[in-house]
Amino acid sequence: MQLLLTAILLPPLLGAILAGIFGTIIGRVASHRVTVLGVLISFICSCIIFKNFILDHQSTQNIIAYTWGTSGAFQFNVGFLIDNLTATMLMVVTSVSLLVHVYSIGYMRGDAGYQRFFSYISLFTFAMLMLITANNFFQLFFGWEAVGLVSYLLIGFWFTREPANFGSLKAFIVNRVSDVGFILGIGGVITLFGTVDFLPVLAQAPKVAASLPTISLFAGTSWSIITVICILLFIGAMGKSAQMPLHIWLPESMEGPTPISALIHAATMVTAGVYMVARLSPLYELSASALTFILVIGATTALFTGILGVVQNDIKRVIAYSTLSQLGYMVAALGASAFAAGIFHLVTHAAFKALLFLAAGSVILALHHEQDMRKMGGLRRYLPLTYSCFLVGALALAAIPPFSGFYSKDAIIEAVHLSTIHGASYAYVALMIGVFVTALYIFRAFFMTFHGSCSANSASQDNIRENGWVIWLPLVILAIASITIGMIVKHADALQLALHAFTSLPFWLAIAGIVTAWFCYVIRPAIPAMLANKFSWLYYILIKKYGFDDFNQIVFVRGTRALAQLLYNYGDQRLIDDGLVNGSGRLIQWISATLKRLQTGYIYNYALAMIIGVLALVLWQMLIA
Amino acid sequence: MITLNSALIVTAILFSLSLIGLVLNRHNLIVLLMCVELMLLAVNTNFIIFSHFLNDLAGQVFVFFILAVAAAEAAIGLAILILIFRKQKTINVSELNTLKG
Amino acid sequence: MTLLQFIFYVFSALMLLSAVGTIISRNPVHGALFLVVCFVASAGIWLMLQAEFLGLVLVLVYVGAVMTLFLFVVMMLNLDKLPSRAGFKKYWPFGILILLLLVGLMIYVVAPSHLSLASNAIAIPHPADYSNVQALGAVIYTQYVYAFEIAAVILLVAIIAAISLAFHAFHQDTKRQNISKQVQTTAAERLRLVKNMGKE
Amino acid sequence: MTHFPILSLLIWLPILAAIVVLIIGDDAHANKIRVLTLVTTLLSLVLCAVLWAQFSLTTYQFQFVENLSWIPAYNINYALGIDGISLPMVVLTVITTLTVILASWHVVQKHVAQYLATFLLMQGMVIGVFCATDTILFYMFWEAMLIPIYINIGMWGAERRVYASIKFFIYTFAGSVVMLVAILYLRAHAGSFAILDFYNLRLTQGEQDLIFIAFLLAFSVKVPMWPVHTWLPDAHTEAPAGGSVVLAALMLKLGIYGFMRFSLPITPDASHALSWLMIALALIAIVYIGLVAIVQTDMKRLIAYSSIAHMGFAVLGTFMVYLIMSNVANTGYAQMSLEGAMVQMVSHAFSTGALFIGVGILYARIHSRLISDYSGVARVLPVFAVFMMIFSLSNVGMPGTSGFIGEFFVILSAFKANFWIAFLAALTLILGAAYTLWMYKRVFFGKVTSEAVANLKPIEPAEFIALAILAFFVIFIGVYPQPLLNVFHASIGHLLDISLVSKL
Repeated sequence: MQLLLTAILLPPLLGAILAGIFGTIIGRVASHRVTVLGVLISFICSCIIFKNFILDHQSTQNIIAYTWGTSGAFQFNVGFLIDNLTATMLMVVTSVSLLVHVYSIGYMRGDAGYQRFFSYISLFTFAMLMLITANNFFQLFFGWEAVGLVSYLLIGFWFTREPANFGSLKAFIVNRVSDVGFILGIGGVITLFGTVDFLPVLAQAPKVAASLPTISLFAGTSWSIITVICILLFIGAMGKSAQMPLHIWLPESMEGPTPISALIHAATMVTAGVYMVARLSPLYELSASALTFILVIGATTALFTGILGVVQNDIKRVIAYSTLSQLGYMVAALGASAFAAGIFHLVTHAAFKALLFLAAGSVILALHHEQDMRKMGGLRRYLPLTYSCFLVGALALAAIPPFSGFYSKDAIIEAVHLSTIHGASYAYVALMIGVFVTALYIFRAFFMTFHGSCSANSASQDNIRENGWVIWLPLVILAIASITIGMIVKHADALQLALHAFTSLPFWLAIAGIVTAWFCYVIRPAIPAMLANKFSWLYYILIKKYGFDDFNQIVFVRGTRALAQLLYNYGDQRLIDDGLVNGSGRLIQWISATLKRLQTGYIYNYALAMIIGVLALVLWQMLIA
Repeated sequence: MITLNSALIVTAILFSLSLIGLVLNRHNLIVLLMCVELMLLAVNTNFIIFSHFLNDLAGQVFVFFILAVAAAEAAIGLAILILIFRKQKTINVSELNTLKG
Repeated sequence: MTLLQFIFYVFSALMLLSAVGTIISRNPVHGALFLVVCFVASAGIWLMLQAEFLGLVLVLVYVGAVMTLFLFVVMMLNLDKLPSRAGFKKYWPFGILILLLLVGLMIYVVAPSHLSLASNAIAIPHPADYSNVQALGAVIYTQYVYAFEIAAVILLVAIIAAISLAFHAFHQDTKRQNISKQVQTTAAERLRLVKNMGKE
Repeated sequence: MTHFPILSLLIWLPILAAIVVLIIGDDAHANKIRVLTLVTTLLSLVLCAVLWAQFSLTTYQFQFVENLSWIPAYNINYALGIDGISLPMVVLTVITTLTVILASWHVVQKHVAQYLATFLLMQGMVIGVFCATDTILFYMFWEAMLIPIYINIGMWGAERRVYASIKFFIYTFAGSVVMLVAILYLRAHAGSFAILDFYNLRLTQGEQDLIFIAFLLAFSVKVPMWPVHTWLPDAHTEAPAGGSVVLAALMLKLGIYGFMRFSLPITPDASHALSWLMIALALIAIVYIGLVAIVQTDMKRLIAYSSIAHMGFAVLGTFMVYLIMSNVANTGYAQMSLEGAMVQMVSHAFSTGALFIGVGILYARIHSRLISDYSGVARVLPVFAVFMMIFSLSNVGMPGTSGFIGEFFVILSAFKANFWIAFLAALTLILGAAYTLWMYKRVFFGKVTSEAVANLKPIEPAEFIALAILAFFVIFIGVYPQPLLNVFHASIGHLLDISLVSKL
């Protein structure tokens, strides 16, 4: 088992190091071969583990690789915890990563930093695998930060472009903001349970919770520590899985190359938060308020970011907002204690969202890095394969029965519907509207790119054609996956569920969404423009993404800089440097200048001084006597 | 008869006068030296008064020595005065402020 | 008011006025002369206090020696009249204030109650044949002979110091006689024999 | 313990070498001098290896003890000895000096001998400070150490070097004079200058407060803690590359070493009473200085401020011990916070030292420290950019690099002390990322705008080795810190026991 795990973890790391450090030496082809081989090995091993655990129901394994460090009464070690959850996640990560590796051979062909790109994505795979297989909070945090770091490197891959640099720094800092919550959560765990390992923590959780430990954050108020820890950890997850207030970095991260959007911002990194909550589900079960918090956040994100997707004109941004919205769904599922449904949606989402991103990537590649949907149209004739794959992805996303999206999203909606905790009704309504909005924005994008008149000028029209096998093979594999995963998992009552769907509301909402999208963007393309200027204020709010970006830019970025400038100028320069340090220098000079004036040089002044001295002495003597 | 008190009052006034002459003198060093002489005179008179009223000759002996010293002092003071004059070409007090800080 | 007191008051008034005169006078010579008057008046007082020897010594030493020294210096430096007594005028009230303050203090300090004297000590008159000089001489040459020697040495030091400070024999621009060179001449350099004196 | 005087050798070998180098003197055979200096440091490195190998992890007593009577009249003796706290510091000193000599191989051309001599003297004296177990010997080395760094900054620094070096000297000296008073007072009561005698000396609360404040003045300037920190940015911006590395890597550790060696054990009750003040100052240092670092326009000044923030963490770790113990019985958390402080010191030396070497390399080529003068250096010097990325990440506290461990331990134990202390301490994650990576972005990323950046000379082999050594340590400690942590357990445990026991 230990060997199997090292076979999963080490190859991507070695590939990354080889491609990274010796990239220029071993050349482009060798470097991408090394990395793809590395990921392939880990993919095969993950399949073996998947078979052992899911099919042969092997018991959970908890292996400690080596003791990283001991301090005081605590031991931090690098260890691996393998159970069904880890097995599924391993499958998702390694498969998507393998497909993205293959895909980016074609996508990044002309790029200067070719080897560097491959080293980064396999480093990312290693980091994600470390995160998933972690058996304690310390290693989870290590994976957490490493994944954030590599996404920073990848978003800012084309570092000569300013928006890419800005996007990567913003992504990293927002992740760090959420990591503050995460590390405080770990602090809470270690104070309450005295250890960072998952199994002991989860085992003691019920017993400790029974004693209702409280912590008073603000004077007088007393909060249950479990709730505080869960919310803190969830803040960590919010940053990583881009939930409502901390979602601002995901749209900017589209600056990076498309394969990484597929890998990081669809399938793996963003799901880390969902995975963490699922992993700690026994802990979360103990605090109802934390679950309500999660449910509300998830539902709000699902609905409001979905609506934003409708007004985007860049194809990658539409899919980015759709990821935000689907993550909202997963988090809502977690909030409703339906951890299995959340993970199931995670798996299916990984498949069809990666498919959508890669399809968008192949469209962009074909149109020579044109990302604006208004300049696309009628590509159905030129890119038939991408067209069909995109359609499959869109149908899966919109939760149309035979496709996998339906099964997972339907399970979530059911769970939220049955949940009895506070905010469940709000969440249910939000998710229902979300289904309609999802269908609307994805098919809007679908019709704008593939249907209607081809606005690209005629000269470049004829050289739009499908890309090499390296591009379309991953698309086809993902398309098959999007179709079959739902049925495989729900094999028993797949058909029965599909039939039942026709009677349930969400299905009809999805169909309504598709029809409105078809009507507005194919039959009467003028309607969206008319609607936009009729409800111009609503349109303005949506364009401004509810003002989150501007708010963040003005208050946080410019605010901290102004505060820092103020502190530096007045606190450091004026007060301490000039005031105390140089000030004391000037004070001494002033004292000596005044004393100097006493030495007038005239004798009579000195005589006078003497007399006054004598007088004072005599007077003092008199007063004393 | 001369009473002790009145005599002391006279010497006190003499002493204070000379002191003020010393301090407020705005013209030259000569007046300064003269005031010093006056002061010594006042002190001697005091000694004489006390030796007279306490009927003890020690006071007069002491005056005898003070006279010696005073004479020496006056001589050296004038010598210095001449040197200052030769060097600074003036003995006006307000111009002699080379000691200024 | 006995004659003695009257004379005492006259002499002390004379002394104080001449003291003020020396301070105020603009011309240093006037100052010096006022000082002489002051010394003479105080000598008078001393005599009245039966310190005859010292009174005369005072006149001899001070008026004779020190005052002549002053006048000599004033003449040598030919100081002209002083420009103004502005300074003095300006500080006039301030001076009086200090004067009163000083006098008040001294009187308070020297008041008899402090010196454990009877309120108003009365001097014991000496017998007729009492000679101050004899009494003084007996004391000086017995008890204070050591101090007497030192006083003499001080005076000697003063003489040497005054000479070494003020005497600038080797100054370039002053014409001086070089006695030793003058003496070494021969008759030929000095004497010129002229044959027929008185004929031309 | 071998009777072989390894500690004295470690102290006096570099000082002798410095004298020899000064004698050779002129720049004619500069290379001979450089080789000699390198050989000395390599020799010291071998000695350190022997030291580390023979160091027993189980006992907290001083090891490799040497004791010769020096001034018998006052019972002052030349006493040396190291324990878990000072061993890593000694090894750190040798490694930093080695990397500094390598990094400034070709940088300094005039007065090479004197330049290298200052580093050798520094090495000898700093090791002396860490090994001295007699307070007067400690104080002597403590003051002597100022001179070489003062000369180093004063002679080879940038424009305002004289102002900076004088300010630095006076600041440190003023603080340590007060310490001397405290030492003498203690001597009067304890009868001898040995540190151990001071440890078990009964003191009343009033005495302890005064002594603590005296030590606080001396050490807070060295750390530098918040109100007395303004000398550090000036000293760093004006110091030559090598000088500011040594300043950052070694001088800042002395303050906290002093707290651990003197303040905590000798005046436990005063430390307990004033621990709230120290925590407040440390938190101010972390948050306030973190903010101030964001708006710096000069690279060295920014790194200087970041090292103040890191040292604030170490101080927080050291003085949170009492607050933690008031919340929990076992000393596990308190030991973790102290060990976090120790690791933070060690890792800060490597990462900040390396960052300064990097900026020194850029400065040697373009003679400008302003961030705005650089853009797109990554395109021109990719290898250098990778190195600097590793060190920036360690500065930010990225797991897998050494910078993370210290912050991780301190924040975790801080949560036990008080949630809000942990929250404020955790802010450093954001601030650290903000200023370091923003600087990295403006300097390394972006298009190559200025032509000076375009034809930057590639880094030389000597510089490459220096950066490689530091990178190795940063990554190795980050991935596997156990060997380093094992060294601390015994002596930190003992330090904790004696500083938690009241001495009233």
